[in-house]
Amino acid sequence: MSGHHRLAIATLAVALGPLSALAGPGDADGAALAVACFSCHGPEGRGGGEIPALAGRDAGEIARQLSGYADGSIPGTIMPRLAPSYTGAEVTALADWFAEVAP
Amino acid sequence: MIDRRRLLAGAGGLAAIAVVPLPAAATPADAAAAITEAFGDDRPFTDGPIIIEAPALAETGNSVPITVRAERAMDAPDRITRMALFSENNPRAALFAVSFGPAAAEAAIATNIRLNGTQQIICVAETADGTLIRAIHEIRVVVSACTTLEAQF
Amino acid sequence: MFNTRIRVPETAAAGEAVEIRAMIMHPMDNGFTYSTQGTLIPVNIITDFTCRYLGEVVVQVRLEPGISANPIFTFSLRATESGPVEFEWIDQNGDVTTASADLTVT
Amino acid sequence: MKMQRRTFVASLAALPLAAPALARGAGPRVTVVGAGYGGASFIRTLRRLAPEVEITVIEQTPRFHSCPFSNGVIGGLWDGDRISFEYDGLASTGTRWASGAAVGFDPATREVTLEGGEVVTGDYVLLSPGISLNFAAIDGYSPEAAEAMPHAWQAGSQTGLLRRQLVEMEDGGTVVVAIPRPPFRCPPGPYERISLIAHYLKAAKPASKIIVLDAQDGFSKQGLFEECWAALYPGLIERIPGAESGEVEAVDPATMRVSTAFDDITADVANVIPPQRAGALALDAGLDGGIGWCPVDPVSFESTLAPGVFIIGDAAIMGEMPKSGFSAAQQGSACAAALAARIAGDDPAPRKLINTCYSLAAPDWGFSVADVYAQTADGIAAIRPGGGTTPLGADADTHAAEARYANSWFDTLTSQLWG
Repeated sequence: MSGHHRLAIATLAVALGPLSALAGPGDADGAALAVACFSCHGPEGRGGGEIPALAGRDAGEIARQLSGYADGSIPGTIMPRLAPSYTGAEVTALADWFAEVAP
Repeated sequence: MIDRRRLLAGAGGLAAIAVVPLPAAATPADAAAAITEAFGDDRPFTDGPIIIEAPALAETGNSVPITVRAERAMDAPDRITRMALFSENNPRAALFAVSFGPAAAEAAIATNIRLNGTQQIICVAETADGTLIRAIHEIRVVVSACTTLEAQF
Repeated sequence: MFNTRIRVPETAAAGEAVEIRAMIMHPMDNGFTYSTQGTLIPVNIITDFTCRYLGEVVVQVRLEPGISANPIFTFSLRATESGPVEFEWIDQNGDVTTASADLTVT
Repeated sequence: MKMQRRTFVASLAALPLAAPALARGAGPRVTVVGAGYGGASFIRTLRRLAPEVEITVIEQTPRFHSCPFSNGVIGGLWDGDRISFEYDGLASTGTRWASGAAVGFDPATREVTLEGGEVVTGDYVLLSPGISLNFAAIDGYSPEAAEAMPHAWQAGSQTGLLRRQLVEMEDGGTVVVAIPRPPFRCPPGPYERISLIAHYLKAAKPASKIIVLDAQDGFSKQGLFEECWAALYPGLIERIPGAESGEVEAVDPATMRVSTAFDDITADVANVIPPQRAGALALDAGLDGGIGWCPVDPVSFESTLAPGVFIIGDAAIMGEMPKSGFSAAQQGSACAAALAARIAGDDPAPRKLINTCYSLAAPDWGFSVADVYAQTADGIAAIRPGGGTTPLGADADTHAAEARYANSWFDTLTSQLWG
């Protein structure tokens, strides 16, 4: 794949995020929040080796998983420590953003 | 070798550094009062050859290296006989005081001090002929959460 | 008595400024920390430190709780003739800890 | 401070129209010094958010050598190729790649002088210069002495040198690791290194020992490291902490002597990590304000001393965020977003940043500290409750999982930045 194609795809994916965040509840910016997740979950959340992909997954499923980490009902290694630091609106915005990215 | 006692001390040490409600920190006025208590208030401060060597920035306040030094000969009539160090932001303003006797090669001493955050450190020195010299040094204390250490006071 | 560590050179030339180090293993509890059981640890500090050379004072230090655990002091004495360098620490209860080393002046 | 969503959306909406690379040259000029974790992340993100910007990159090394995962090279878990990356992938994103290292920077004019004499000017400058080593803080230590007593705290030839010395050391040897007072790059890094050297010695040279001369009293992830050392490396590691005068004050490379206030130790291999400060370019330009590390605005990362100059990564004071590659990459993308907002005439919006700092204490024994940080006008602070380290007493499966995640994180992030 050429660099130009890669850029175009990345652009599309990023462009979708804020639009969906606009429609979501609260004032959270899903795109801005999601960038912080790419280091482990891969570019646009498309996955990174052992660390699962988030792109294109059901928004409700992502949100339930994050909420479960936050309240301790879902066990894990890193995520139970990170998830409690996000508000409900931020969790929804993140879930909506990743759900819209093409896997 | 790493012995059990040291291991336990290491692990327990972290737990012991819990969040502690600090008493009211000293203020510049408290430091001034402590200086008056130590040296009286009848003499003005003059500038003089007192040097405070300390890092400009420290990551924890638990142990900050500091050297106070007078660049003046020990056989001069205005040699330094006494130095005291004060904090403007610790629970107690006084840190330590040192007298230099006839066997000292120079009026200089180094130790490690505790600092409750960013603040000015004040050194007051007294000469054999009774004048007071003051020097001030600002130390910035930053605490990185990654070290998992809290300043210990 | 607490454990101490001192560093005094074995020999020095007459007139030389000799660097001296002295440390005492003491927690210097400053009264603001809690034990693992949640109880406040009371103030427990070394209050005085003195170094003498040939019986004369080199430095005499008054310590406050703002001195870090295991207080260490570095300073210098003027070598004149062979003799003992003596160290004395006193804690807040008046208990005394001592150490000494011989300095040979050539 | 208002949200910049409007701008963000506007700039993104313009993207599909701007055929890649075609619109470039019309926008502001941004000079980037340093293409490590911070700089590379900044370039990638800014290219995406503000494609009209003209980016000139100045990088002193021909290849990137990652400090994260360099301890694995030293411990023999993998070879140096794993931490070495070409800049080609980054350069092909439409950046201009200046030739040679930066030797001077004028914050007032934002002019960077290269070693060949060329002067690069920009409307904005991003400095991600990393650290410089304060050799003078240890008597007898110097860049020359580091050829005998490597620091290996800037990855590359020093990493390979320390590895070779360990391989060539005879069984029964003494390895000294000297750790400076903080702040320094990668707070748990020295202890990960000790662990992986112990892993190597235990298998290859079991009569050897490691003496840790530590200026620090407590340290990052201390309980987690000590738990592993007691389980895997009993009797191999002796540590003298700062409170027992573990700080190294002097070295003699001719006799391999390492000295603290009270002890002189003769080493077979001496890894002397000196105290550190911001990268030389930032220091020489006075951007540290005399305190060794650069103060920046916690939201935009703009220097508080020089408008138009942005500083990220290890060189800057980032509040509670540690000096790590992970942090630098997060700061790089947040800084790029802040600059894109600035260029669009908007205020930067505060973000949430993550640091997940993995350590390997053995190939299959990993643990981490993970925190989310809020950017506020007062500084960057970890959000509580939440965050923290792997719990003490975690089982082998947890440690193995964290080791796998550490490997995944490294490969994922490095391929995003330099791939």
